Amino acid sequence: MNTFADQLLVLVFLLNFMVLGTSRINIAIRVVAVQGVALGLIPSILHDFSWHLFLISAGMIAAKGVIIPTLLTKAVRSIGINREEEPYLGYVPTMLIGAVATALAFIFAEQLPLAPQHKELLFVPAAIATLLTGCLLLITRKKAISQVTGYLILENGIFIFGLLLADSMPVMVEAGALLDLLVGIFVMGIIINQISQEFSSIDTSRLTSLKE
Amino acid sequence: MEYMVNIPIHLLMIAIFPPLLLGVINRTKAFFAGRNGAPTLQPYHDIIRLWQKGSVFSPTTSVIFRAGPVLTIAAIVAAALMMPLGNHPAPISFNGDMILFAYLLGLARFFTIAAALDTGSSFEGMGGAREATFACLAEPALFFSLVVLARISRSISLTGMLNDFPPTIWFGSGAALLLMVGALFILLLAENCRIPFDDPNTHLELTMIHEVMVLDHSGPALAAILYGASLKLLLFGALFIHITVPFRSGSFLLDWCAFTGAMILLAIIVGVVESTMARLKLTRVPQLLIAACILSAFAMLLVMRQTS
Amino acid sequence: MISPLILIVTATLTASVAGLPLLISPVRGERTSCGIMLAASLLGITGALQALLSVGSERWLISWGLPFGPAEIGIDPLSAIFLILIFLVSACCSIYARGYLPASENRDTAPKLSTFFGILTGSLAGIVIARHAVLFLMVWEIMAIACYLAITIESRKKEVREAGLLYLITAHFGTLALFVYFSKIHSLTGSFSFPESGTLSGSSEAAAAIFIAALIGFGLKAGIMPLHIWLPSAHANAPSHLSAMMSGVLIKMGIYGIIRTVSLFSSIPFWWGVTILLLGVISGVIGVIFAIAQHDIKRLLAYHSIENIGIILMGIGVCLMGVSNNIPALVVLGMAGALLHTLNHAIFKSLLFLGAGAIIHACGSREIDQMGGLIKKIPLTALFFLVGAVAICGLPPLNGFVSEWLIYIGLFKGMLDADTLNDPYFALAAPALALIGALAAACFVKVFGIAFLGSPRSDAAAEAHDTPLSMKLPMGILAGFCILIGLFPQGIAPLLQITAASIFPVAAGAALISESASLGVLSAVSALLMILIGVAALLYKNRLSKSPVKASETWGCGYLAPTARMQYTSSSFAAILNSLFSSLLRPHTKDPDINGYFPKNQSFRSHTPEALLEKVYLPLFDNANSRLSLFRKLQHGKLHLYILYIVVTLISLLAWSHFRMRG
Amino acid sequence: MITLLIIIPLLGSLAAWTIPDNRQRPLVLPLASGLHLIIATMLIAKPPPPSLNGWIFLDPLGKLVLLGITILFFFCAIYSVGYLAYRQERSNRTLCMGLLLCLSAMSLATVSQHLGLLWLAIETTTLTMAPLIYFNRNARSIEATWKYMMICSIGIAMALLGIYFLAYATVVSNIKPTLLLAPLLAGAKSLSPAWLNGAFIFLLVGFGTKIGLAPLHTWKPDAYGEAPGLVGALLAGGLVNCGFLGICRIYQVCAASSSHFYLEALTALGFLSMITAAIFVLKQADFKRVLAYSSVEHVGFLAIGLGMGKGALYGTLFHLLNNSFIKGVLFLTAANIHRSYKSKRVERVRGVIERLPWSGWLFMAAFFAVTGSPPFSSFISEFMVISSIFDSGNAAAGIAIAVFFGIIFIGMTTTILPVLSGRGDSKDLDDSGYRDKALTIAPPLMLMLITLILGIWIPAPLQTILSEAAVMLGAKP
Repeated sequence: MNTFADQLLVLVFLLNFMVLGTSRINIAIRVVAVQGVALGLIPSILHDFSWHLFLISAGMIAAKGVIIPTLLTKAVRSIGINREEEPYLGYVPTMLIGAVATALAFIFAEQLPLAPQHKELLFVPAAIATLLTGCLLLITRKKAISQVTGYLILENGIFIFGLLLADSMPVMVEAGALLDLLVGIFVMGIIINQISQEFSSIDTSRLTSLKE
Repeated sequence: MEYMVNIPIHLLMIAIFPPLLLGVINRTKAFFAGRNGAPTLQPYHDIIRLWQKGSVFSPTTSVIFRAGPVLTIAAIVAAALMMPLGNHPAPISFNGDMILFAYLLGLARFFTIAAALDTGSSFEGMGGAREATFACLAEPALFFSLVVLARISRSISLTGMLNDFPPTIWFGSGAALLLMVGALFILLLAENCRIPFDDPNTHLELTMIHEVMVLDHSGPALAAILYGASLKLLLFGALFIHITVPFRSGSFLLDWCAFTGAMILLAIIVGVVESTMARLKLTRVPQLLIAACILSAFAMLLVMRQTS
Repeated sequence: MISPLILIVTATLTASVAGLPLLISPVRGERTSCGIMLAASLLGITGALQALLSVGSERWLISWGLPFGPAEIGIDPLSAIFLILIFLVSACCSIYARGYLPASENRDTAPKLSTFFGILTGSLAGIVIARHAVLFLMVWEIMAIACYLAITIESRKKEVREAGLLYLITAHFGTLALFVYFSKIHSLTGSFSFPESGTLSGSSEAAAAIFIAALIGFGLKAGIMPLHIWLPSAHANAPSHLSAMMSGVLIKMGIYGIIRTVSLFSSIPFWWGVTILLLGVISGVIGVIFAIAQHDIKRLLAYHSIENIGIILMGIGVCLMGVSNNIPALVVLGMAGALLHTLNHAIFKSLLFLGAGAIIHACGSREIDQMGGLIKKIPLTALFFLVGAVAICGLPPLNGFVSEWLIYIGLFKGMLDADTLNDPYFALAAPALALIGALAAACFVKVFGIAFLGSPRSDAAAEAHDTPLSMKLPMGILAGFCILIGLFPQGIAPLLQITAASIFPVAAGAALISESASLGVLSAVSALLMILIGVAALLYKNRLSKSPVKASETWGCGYLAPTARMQYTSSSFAAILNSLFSSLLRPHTKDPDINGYFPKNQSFRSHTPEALLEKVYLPLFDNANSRLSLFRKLQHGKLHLYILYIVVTLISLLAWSHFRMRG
Repeated sequence: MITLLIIIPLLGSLAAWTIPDNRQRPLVLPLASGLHLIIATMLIAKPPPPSLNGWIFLDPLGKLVLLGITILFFFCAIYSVGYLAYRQERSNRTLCMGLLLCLSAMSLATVSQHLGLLWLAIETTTLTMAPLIYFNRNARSIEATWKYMMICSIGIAMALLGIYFLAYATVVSNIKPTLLLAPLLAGAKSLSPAWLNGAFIFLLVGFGTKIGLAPLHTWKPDAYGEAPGLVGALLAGGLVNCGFLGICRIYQVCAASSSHFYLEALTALGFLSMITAAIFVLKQADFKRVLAYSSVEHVGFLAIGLGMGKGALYGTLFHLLNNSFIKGVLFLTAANIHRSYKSKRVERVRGVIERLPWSGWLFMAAFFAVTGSPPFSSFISEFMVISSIFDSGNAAAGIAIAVFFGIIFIGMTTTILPVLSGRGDSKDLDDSGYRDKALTIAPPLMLMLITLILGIWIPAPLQTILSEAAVMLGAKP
């Protein structure tokens, strides 16, 4: 079973690169949705069935696979922008940096002692790499929605790490995290809406009037 | 006994002797100029005549103008009581009297300048400004010299420093003393407004220092000023003489005579300097005074090194 | 008999609230406020004298709600001397305020000012009785703030605001240095209470740190060069009686702090004394040189404060060098000179500032060159100002001479008695003091001559009106003290002796000051001088009454149409000295441009700014600021880079922790 | 009781939602927060035993933070009645609801002994504040809100990862997996140092973002500058304390372990914050942004205080309390000034003391307080920290702090004092006609009085709380 989980994690790695490489916001949103679903599956693969794991999986798939992508797609449609034009950093360099970040994640994970049952798994590097990918998106993209997808990926990274604790920690924290994530995205969505009304654009590079 | 006689003589010297110095200087200058010149006792005549004359006061002036000469003369006389003359202790002598001496002269200067400013004349203001400025530069030179003297004599009163000034010191620290004597001579000329600093006989107000300050004084006030100036010359002369002529005969009367003679000699030297030198350009005056400071400061350093 | 500390604490608290009646009722409260202040001052001076005469020191523990251990207040001779000057000057100033800033005409400012003034007085007294670091810092900073608020009472004027700002900033830096100072003492003793005097060893590194922190913290308040930058503009722009209070008392708190600091130590290293002596020489000489160049009467007086602080420091320096050389006579002379000069300066400088206020009140300008001939309009003020001027120049027979005299004697004695290693410092300091004296005399003859003598240079000066009695009275009192101390210095000498001995026990073995400094003879010579003056005056008067007296225009050297504007001005009076020191003063001048046979109207203008501030501190600050503006670009408003900052912080912290765990 | 502490604001927010009238709605705020204040005081006086398996307990550290929050919120609530009376042009429903929700979440943060719960509460405060910053509905405020939202969300995500790390440290170290404070402290010595350090770093960055440690502070000037004054006061005086509580919790765990890295990291970020504040506060042209940088400064100072540990902790915690009250006064009065002059640019505001004497004098007093001048309480706390830094032998650090305080003082005086003095009635200044009113002056005045009283007398119970809390962080009892 562990190998299957690892394969899913490899998929997560690949999806990270896809998001970094795509210029279309719709695709990015879908990729993130797929990543969410993949991650939602992992707990039930890894552990024996229990209600709280089931709840986590269901919640994750519902939130990340369905609700949030729908919300974001709606937003994209209503604003009518689908392309991330001229990001701060080009797609190729971003992917290269992403590769470096992934390598770094592996090195980082090597440094940390793991519990015996997790020794063989890719969880830690996957978590860190996904986290860094999220950060990279946040740093390089201009469109507010792209940044939200970046934030989602960052959250995914953290969720991956949370999976290591899935059987030892009560459900409340994860559930809370999901809830907050949902509300957070919701609030961000509202703000994006306001930005597009105020500036008739969701290009955040315009939001630089407050400085020094 | 000696003390009882010395004090009256000291007072008498203060009261009578000073104008003679002016007379001697003028005689010397006349001699060099190939003139007959005024009699040596002319300053006495001048002072007496002026004392009897009436006064003219400008309506601009206030009480300060009248108080100026009074305070000036009082301060100089008080200072004179602390300066030993003729190798005899001064009537008033105590630790630190040299400081009081210098500051009394400062007080005199303060009121002379104040009186000058009281007239509202731009010339007298100018004179006052110069006097004040040059005094600032002269004062450190005087104090450096006092430090040297204090150090040599290990005493901090004028009498202790100057009286019984041992001639042997000239052998021990001659270089330092020579520098100091040079500084003191410059001071003597500067403080008493002699050439090359100031020309007491000039008639061009723009170039004057001391004389221009007293332009408006007349009658008795002018007499007092004239007398005060000559007394100041005596005091600085005494300071100078005690160091340069550090001999003592043992008989106090002889000492007094020797002192008087030395003073007259000094007056002649001043007269010679006045006759042979030209007045300095005004802008050069500070430089010469600063040179005096440096000379005396060097003297001080030499003495310090020697005694340490 | 009531304990002196009770009297003093009562006086302090009373003074703090003295301004309230005026704040509550702007018209009727004036008399009450002034009365309360006078009562407080009387109480305070009584208490201080009692403490001085009974030679006891007293300390009280007060439990309070702060976790620093119980607060402590106390009184000893040193505090008592400072209390006397605080209450003396504040009493005079509060009388003066009634004439200078009557509440009936200044409904906005007078009540506030008198409130802050009361708090200021109270906090000043609090400083000298505080014996606990936190209490001390509290009253210290309250003093600074109250003074700031009082300075900026006329905050509509730009230069007042700027002066206040500069003052506040420097005051705060001083307080921060005192944070360091008290923290350092605390780490030595483990207590926030002041240690007993002489209980700390001066030879440790910590002691050096404490000494330096004290020099910075207290030096900023005292206005020691080069920390004096706030002083000229603050003194110039404050209401005159506040300037008097600042110059007379507030900056003395710096001196108090320094003396208190050195009193805590035993085995004081030699370099402390030298440092203070040299700082004194620098402040004295440069302060007075700057003073001469000024033509704003209050700025000029302010620079003289720096000069006099220099003289006081020289006294302290002599004292400390005496301590480290173990020569009791020097310790006593230096400390007595410093303390007496502190007291004297408080008296004559407040007198001069009050006099300057009276001039400003009379002719409405601070520019000396706009004045002239005022002696005929305000004769009594002129007389008092003259007394102050002669006193501040250190000329006999007034009080300024006595204190400089003590320092001189100390310097000369030190030169003769101390280790030969040290004498160059003594020997150099004496001529420096002489230079200071001569420059001060030049400066004050200028001020007095240009402002009061001659003929009026402006219409305002020609139509100057007399000052009310409430302004003359305090000046008269202060002038009286100048003369009294000058003529009878031996009266105050025992008090100084007691104080010096209480600060440094080694001084107890010294001879009486009256003897070692021949104060009795000095007093006799002063009396003789007075007699001589009297005799000369009588003779002269007699002569004048017997000979004809004519009135005629001032001799114009042949020029027949002199005008008042042709008189020498304060700038021209100081011109030669200015040009001598121009490399230091950096004056701004506008030279006339005289061309051709018939040049047009031309004018000459010169202004000497605070050179250290304008040429050193501000350029440094601006330079640093422009370099820092590069860093300000880091807050550029670009969100994605902000996120980058987070990531970078995270990664560097992780890397750091990684290497820490390895290494 | 503790449940009430959280429920009452929630009910209040429900009430705010249901009340239709824009004028009456704000009255809910003082009502709910008054009740909150009473309950909080009772709880602080006599805390109930731990409940919910030990998840909920009001320990001294929590008491301290709760005390600051409830007092500040109460006065802000009173102020809001006066303030919102001027802002009738737009609905204040979101504002009232948001404030009360935030109060509820902040209270939850103070009482939670479970780090996950603590995180949840703090995350909620972040979210509820976002719409409040956006109250003014203009381009600038939306920019500020967006930045606030993005940066704080990332921060809070990092904090979550930190908490996971901490939990995983227990897994790795074979302790019973837990995020409850008591067992964590008991087992701290055996926690894996690598994971513990990692956890600390992520939590420090996460909560550091929240409290605005440089260089994570970038949202602060924008949000503080654009939010209404009363929201600014709560951000600077309430949320900062919650975030700080979060850092204190992990600090407790670290202090119980054998690590030292956490002290160094805190000190480093603290100094960085003070430097940043010193640089940015000079020549700042917007007086609300000055306050934001002042907040960065004080957060930095608090971090240094924590980093110095031991003797400095008492003063640091006291400073935390003082800071929230003083920031309250500063932001509330700054809002009054902003209202009257319709600008917060330094060059457009002059003579506040003439035009708004109460606001002006209060602002001046708070300015002196925030710069550590006696007789205000921040002087006491700053001096405590600095002197204990010297006691611990870190003279260089102490002197550096003093120098930074000095530079920041230059920046603040040159910005703030010119605003206060001068002519208030110049023709070139805008005037909205707003003048001081009792409701907008009394709250800052009361806060100022509290600061003043604490500056000369710290009540014995508060001293007890402070020393107990300091002991929790590792000070000697």
